[in-house]
Amino acid sequence: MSEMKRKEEILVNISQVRKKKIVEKHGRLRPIFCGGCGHFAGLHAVYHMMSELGIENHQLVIVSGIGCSGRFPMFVNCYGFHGVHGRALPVALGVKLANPSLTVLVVGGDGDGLGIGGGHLPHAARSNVDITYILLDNSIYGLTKGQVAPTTPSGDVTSTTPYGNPSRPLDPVKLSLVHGATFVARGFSGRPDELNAIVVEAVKHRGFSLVQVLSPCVTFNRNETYEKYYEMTEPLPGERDLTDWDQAMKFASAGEKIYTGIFYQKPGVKTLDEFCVGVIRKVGEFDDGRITGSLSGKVENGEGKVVE
Amino acid sequence: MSEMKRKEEILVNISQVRKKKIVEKHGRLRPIFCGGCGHFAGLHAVYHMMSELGIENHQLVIVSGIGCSGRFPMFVNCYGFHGVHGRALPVALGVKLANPSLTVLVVGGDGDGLGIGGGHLPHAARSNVDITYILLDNSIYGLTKGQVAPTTPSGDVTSTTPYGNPSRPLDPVKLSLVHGATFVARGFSGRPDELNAIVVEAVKHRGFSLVQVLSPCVTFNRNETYEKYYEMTEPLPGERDLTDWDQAMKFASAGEKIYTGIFYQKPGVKTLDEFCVGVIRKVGEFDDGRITGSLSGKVENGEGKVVE
Amino acid sequence: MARRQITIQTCGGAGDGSVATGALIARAAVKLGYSVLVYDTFPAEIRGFGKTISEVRVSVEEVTARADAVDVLIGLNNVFAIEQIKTLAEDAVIIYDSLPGITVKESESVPHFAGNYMSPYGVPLEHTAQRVTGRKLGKNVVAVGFLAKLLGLPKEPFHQVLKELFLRKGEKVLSQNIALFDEGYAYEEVEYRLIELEKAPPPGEERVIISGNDAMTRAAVNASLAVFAGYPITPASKLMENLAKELPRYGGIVVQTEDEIAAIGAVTGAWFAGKRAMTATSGPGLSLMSEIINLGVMTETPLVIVNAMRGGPSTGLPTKVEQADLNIALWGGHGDSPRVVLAPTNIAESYAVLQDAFDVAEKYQTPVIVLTDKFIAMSHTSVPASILEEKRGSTRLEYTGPPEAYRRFAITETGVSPWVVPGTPGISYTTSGLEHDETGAPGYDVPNHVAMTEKRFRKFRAMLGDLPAPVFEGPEDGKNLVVSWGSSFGAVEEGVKRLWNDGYSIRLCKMTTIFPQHEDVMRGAFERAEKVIVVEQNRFGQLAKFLKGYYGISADEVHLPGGEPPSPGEVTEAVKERLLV
Amino acid sequence: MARRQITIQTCGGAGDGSVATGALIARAAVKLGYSVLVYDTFPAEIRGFGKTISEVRVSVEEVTARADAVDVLIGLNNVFAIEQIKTLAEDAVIIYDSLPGITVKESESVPHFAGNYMSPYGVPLEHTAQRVTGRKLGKNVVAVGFLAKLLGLPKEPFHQVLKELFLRKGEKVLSQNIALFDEGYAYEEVEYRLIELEKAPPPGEERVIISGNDAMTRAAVNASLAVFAGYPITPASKLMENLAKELPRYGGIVVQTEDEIAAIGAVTGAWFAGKRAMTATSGPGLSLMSEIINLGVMTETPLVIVNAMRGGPSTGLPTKVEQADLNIALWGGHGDSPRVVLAPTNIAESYAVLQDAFDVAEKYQTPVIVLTDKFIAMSHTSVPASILEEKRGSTRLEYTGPPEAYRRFAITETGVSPWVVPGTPGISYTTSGLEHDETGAPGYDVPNHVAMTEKRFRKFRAMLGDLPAPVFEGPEDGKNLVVSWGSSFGAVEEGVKRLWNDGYSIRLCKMTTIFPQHEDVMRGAFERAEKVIVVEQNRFGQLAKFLKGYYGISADEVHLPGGEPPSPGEVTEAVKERLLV
Ligand SMILES: Cc1ncc(C[n+]2csc(CCOP(=O)(O)OP(=O)(O)O)c2C)c(N)n1
Ligand SMILES: Cc1ncc(C[n+]2csc(CCOP(=O)(O)OP(=O)(O)O)c2C)c(N)n1
Ligand code: SF4
Ligand code: SF4
Ligand SMILES: [Mg+2]
Ligand SMILES: [Mg+2]
Repeated sequence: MSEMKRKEEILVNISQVRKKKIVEKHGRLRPIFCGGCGHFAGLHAVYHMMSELGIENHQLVIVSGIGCSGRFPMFVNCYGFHGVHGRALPVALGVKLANPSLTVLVVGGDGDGLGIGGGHLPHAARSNVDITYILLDNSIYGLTKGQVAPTTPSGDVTSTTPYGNPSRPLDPVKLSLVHGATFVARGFSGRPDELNAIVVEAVKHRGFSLVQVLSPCVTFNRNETYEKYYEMTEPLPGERDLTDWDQAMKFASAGEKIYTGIFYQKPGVKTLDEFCVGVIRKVGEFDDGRITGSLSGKVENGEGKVVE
Repeated sequence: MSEMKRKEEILVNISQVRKKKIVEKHGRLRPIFCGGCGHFAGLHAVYHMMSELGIENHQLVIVSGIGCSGRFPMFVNCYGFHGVHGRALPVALGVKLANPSLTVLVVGGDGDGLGIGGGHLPHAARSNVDITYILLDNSIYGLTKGQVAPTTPSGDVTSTTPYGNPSRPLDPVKLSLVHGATFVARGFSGRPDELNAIVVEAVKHRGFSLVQVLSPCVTFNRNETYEKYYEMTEPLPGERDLTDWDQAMKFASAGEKIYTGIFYQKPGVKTLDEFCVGVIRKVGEFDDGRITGSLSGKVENGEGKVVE
Repeated sequence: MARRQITIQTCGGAGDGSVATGALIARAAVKLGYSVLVYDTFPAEIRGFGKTISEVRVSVEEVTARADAVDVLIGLNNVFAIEQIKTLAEDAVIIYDSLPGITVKESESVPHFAGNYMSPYGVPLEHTAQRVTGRKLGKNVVAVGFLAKLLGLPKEPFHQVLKELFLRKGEKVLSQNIALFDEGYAYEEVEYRLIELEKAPPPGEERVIISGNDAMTRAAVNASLAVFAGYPITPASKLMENLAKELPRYGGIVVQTEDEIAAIGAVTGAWFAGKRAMTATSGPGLSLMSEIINLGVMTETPLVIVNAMRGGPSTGLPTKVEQADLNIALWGGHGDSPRVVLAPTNIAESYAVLQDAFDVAEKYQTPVIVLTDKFIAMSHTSVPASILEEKRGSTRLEYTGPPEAYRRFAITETGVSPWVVPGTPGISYTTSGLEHDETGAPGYDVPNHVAMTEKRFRKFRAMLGDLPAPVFEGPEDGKNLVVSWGSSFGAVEEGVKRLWNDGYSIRLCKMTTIFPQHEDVMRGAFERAEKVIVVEQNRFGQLAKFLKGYYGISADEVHLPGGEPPSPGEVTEAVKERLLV
Repeated sequence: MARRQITIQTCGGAGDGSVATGALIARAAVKLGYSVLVYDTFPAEIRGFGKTISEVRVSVEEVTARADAVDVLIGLNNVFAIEQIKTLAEDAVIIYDSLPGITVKESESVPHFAGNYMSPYGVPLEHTAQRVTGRKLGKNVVAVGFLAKLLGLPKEPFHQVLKELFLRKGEKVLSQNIALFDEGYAYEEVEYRLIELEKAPPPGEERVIISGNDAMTRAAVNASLAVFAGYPITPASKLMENLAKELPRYGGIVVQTEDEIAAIGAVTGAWFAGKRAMTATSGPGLSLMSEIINLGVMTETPLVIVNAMRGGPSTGLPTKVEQADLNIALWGGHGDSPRVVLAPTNIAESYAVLQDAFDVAEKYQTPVIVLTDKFIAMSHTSVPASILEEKRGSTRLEYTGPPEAYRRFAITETGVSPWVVPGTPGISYTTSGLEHDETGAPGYDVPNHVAMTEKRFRKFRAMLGDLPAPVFEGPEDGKNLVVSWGSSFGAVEEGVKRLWNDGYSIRLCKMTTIFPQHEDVMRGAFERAEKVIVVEQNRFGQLAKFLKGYYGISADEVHLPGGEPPSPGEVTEAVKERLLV
């Protein structure tokens, strides 16, 4: 099937999803992505997830950095924080810790998340803070018009690698497995139904969940196309033990194929927010573990006591 | 064997190494590490490597960040750069690209390398720049007196986790395997001979090499002790195919044991410095691929031509 | 009467070729001996949305500022053209697209919205293109043909530019474009020349059209740059992209790092190893580099950082211009952290200033921040080709004593210590961001810290002779001293010229070197003036506050924030009311 | 004549217990009604090397500065004691360790090095300890016993402090310590009281000894802090460590993040979600936070950042003090990026100032940087327990209109927009670091940017009433106006008092709120004074240059860099020569 046909198919798919009365999930602004941009599918997966899980608009916070993908929260009818490049995860951590009752999503690009922001992913994952990270991976810097990204394959020519990309690409699936994420998945904008389902599961998961979305940039990346991914991707086999880390890593590092689906899911691991609430419950004056900061606080201090 | 005895043994070992006429490798300043600190063994492994490989003092550059481990270059008779916290890898990259004929080491702590500097490791590794990274891992922030580190086990009580560490630790061996490092190893300060041998191999390797050193902090970490590591570590079995990534990952993620030795080594992968020199050789006016920046340069520009 | 300068604006949607139109006009004008300034405005940051505008100022004299208003509008899209009308000169000429046979509702037509004194010309742009090429593409070339005729310019240079552009795409493409142009040129006999351009002096030396990013690309290559490390950001990305291609030809390397911290880290390492290195960024990236720039100050490692300013704070206005990063450039380091801050005022100047940056950084072992902005970095102008040829090389202070006596941070009279680089036999040292003694070993005692701090400050006096001194224009005894910097200086200069004509007594000062200060010169200038007025494009009055603080003087501040380069008219307006007469 | 204040310095190697000695003296002194200031100096950053010094200033009056010189030295290690002699007062008393039966070479003995007017007392410290406890430990308690006798202080309060310290370690440990103290007390009849302390007024209200880090711990808890995110760095780490333990007791959370960028990011997120949050760092960390603090300015997100200054630039002098981070605090953001900068001048003040920071940050939706330094953060002083009790809570400007009319960045007269937090039904918005319109949607046009910039600046006028105004001392018509800030203010105040005694005409100004400026007050003060002198502990003259630039005035700058807190004597010295008489 030609790339154009594929794209049309996606748009039809999307329009069907749209019909599902999720218009009230749309943000005030209309998406400014180029026509055919893979990021549309990510956006619709979030609309879908909201209606599927009955998450009300005001209960959702989407945090993003900078990039085409960074504009995401503006297109969703929820609370959004469009911060600086690469720092969405720490901001989301703060949101979740301050108010664990909110559903917190992070959305961002490959440059945002694995380049400039790459230092934060390991720690968000290993803390198992209960947020969902949707990484819209187009293997290019879209917003700045086509520079090499951390997921760009070796040898690719981009505006800053005119003689080819000297480095080997990073794989967020393998990375987050090693970081200790408790939910790791990959979707593809060209298969919106699968992506929708993955995002629903990711948000349902208690703990840190990562969803890499293969999300072609139709304007600046002529290599990582829908075409290529239709050929190279394959859904993971069903009926697996999702808690088997070794197996997940095996599928993730199977050279020939790019698998999509849920690689790994380990439920029941204490999340950072649960941990914090637990500590408050244990030592706090309030036994309900509310995160508030307290006005009734009285700090112990003996007379004439050197506190330090 | 009691911890004290172990420590004495190490010191004896170290003093034997010292005898090997490597005194001329000592820096102007004498090490300020606490007695028994694991970092001593790392230091001696570098002295040993220099004499073993016949690397002359002026050919070696050691770059470090901040930490007890960060003081390292001052204790070696070579060129050293003791920069800011967490940024040793980028600085080392600059050194190596500017002058590929230098041998470049990075030495730093677990906080320096996996906490604040954790965003740089993936990219140094995947670029395969020809430097050796010795990560002195004591699972604690030594210099600032005992805060939790990225490699601190879950539950450990430290000065900033009085109710226990809520996060799961990172493992630099697994990380760098996934980042695409072409040489990945682990040593232990309590087995200096093995460590010495590993560091020699790491420096000999052309490409990015990572050596994690289990390097107990005897002053601020009462959990990750020599004792513990004598019990838990075990040298990797010999006679393996070092280029087998899957096997390396298997050993690295074998829960019960902490293996030491060389997990993975893939020779012959083009290094970033080779790549750059190659590009210059291909397109440059000089065919020897020297990295100089040129005085004879003349930029093409047609008459009245819009260059941008 | 023929005008000495005319500004032509082209507006259109994505794919209409507004930018190409501007380039075509500019190149032909340069062939005719005119000076040009091309200012492009892009819509949102993502492709395919909104209005793109290209503005070409064509002048008999050198131009470095935008004009007060647009004299000719080429509307490739009529809806956008109507929006632009408010920005035009009262008597502007409007070239818009008319469709023969189709009548547009009067109330929606371009002429309906045009001002009373404007002259709208409907030209069948798209229709002609369709007829000539069978496609809609090329309507902009028709418009340029008509424009040339309107202004009374010969066909020749336009044909030549089309040849340069399209010959490589084949004879057919070229001849079609020539035909498009000629159709436009022939469209209608323009009887009364409503707008006429004075003839330019015959073209003298060879001139090229370049942007600031282009000029700096060439400056860096010709200053022996060996390592460029950077991270993309508007409006600086193009400099890295240019160098990525060019630099390896001259034995240099370009790496895109994972972020700006790594970029400045790699630049630090490369200089430490003895090679010339640089990075380029914009405000957000400069913020991230703060810590390592400061490390450069303490370790006396040269650094060259180009910071192309855009509107702030934070992500701000990524495609707009402001000169508001002076504060962070000067003061963005914790502790007492002096660094060189230079700011060229136009595209041509950016070449020499960047080369000075390399020389001073290396000779005095100090970070140098070069502030440009979106206007300089991404606008284009015509400059003599010869000014892009100067070459520079190492200015390192060599060590000549015996190896064993070498001290990396030896305290000297100038504050500069001889510098031996890694790889040199017989010597070793560790450079540290900790306060250190002469050998580089940590040293925290009071006398050492005081002596080392003084050493680090002393260098900034020693280097003054190597840095561009403030340039003055106008009467030395001018009552008013107007000081300005950055790309808005062009508008300030033009504005002040008008005020001179109006009889005001003004001395004008262009400040390119902002730190260190040419103190004697400036103190003298401040003393002679009765009133000081500092004009700049930011809200804080950043240079003004710095000068006032540095010299303990009082001065009027003129702030021109907003995101667009100020025009000379705005400057006269704002300055006039503060002048002593 | 009995003195109104005495400074006792204890020096020793690792394990000698210098710091514990200082604490013991200080606590007993407080029980006796004295004010104390405890200033500890640590050696290199890693344990076990070099000299540790604890200096206790004991005074009948409130003290906030170090003394000019040390009156009594307790040498727990004689080599170090000899090194310290040069820092002592001419007539100092030295208590050093003598070993009965062992004669030290005359030329290596402490008395040999002591000045002519000094009185060295050899006391068998270690020997006594050995005898009483069977171990060397405890020699410092012997020394304190001797000191108490020397100064004519009663045993009682010392016994009581020992009880508080050691009872939990068991009766035996306690009784040993009491015995050690008593042995020292009884060691030798001191016949002529060489040094005597005036009796303190009877202790009034309850007083506690705390450090700045401690005071801020309590201030934060009592200001309803919900989320602390931080990364360790000297001298701020202790604040995080304290809070890690304390905060959960009051429903708050502490996380150590992977770096300072993540810390300030998490603080941003927590405030965005509507909870009070803060971080604490020092210069290098503040540099890294630049970009996100600036995001807070643009997104109008409150932030509270404590920056405990140390010597710079770069890693600098991590265990020393300087007030040199004012520039980066004020100007460390790119673009026009105003933020609140507060600086308490002493430990007690740091409590209220931090609480103000929370209130102002939340009410005006702005980042607030609170500058302390190593002297404030890590020294200890006695303060009335009652000043640590004040509680603060939400100051958020609520929105009362209909949900559909809500605009997150509504332009108001004060510049402050009503603030609805995530989780509130019926409303949604996205906060962006891009320039935006009232709804939060990106908006780059000139009028919008100008209006929003003005809004962001306007807030800073509105908040002045909620921030500590400058405090003046001395004659309102003083010829000289001395302005100072930060922890060196204590020494400046004491120094100025001496100059008053010498008859100089000085008005003293303490500046705690540095940005925004209480402009009317200050302008008045500058106008009244004939001369302005700004005194501070940095090389640039950072506050001086800021005030000169802000007000367009001239002023003399007094710089006191070096790494150690200045003493009142240094201040009088430096200021005197600049005074108008
Ligand atoms: C600190 C900083 N550096 C650089 C930039 C410029 N910038 C904006 S988006 C971007 C990269 C976008 O790529 P990616 O994250 O992959 O998102 P995409 O546009 O591809 O969705 C860059 C470099 C910035 N805004 N801030
Ligand atoms: C930007 C910055 N943040 C924090 C610090 C303070 N600091 C110095 S060393 C260190 C951590 C040291 O731990 P590690 O890297 O594990 O080294 P170790 O001392 O354990 O060898 C910290 C937080 C700093 N110097 N700079
Ligand atoms: S530039 Fe690429 S990533 Fe950005 S919106 Fe367009 S297609 Fe999508
Ligand atoms: S504090 Fe720990 S890491 Fe640092 S020198 Fe001492 S033992 Fe080593
Ligand atoms: Mg991308
Ligand atoms: Mg460590």
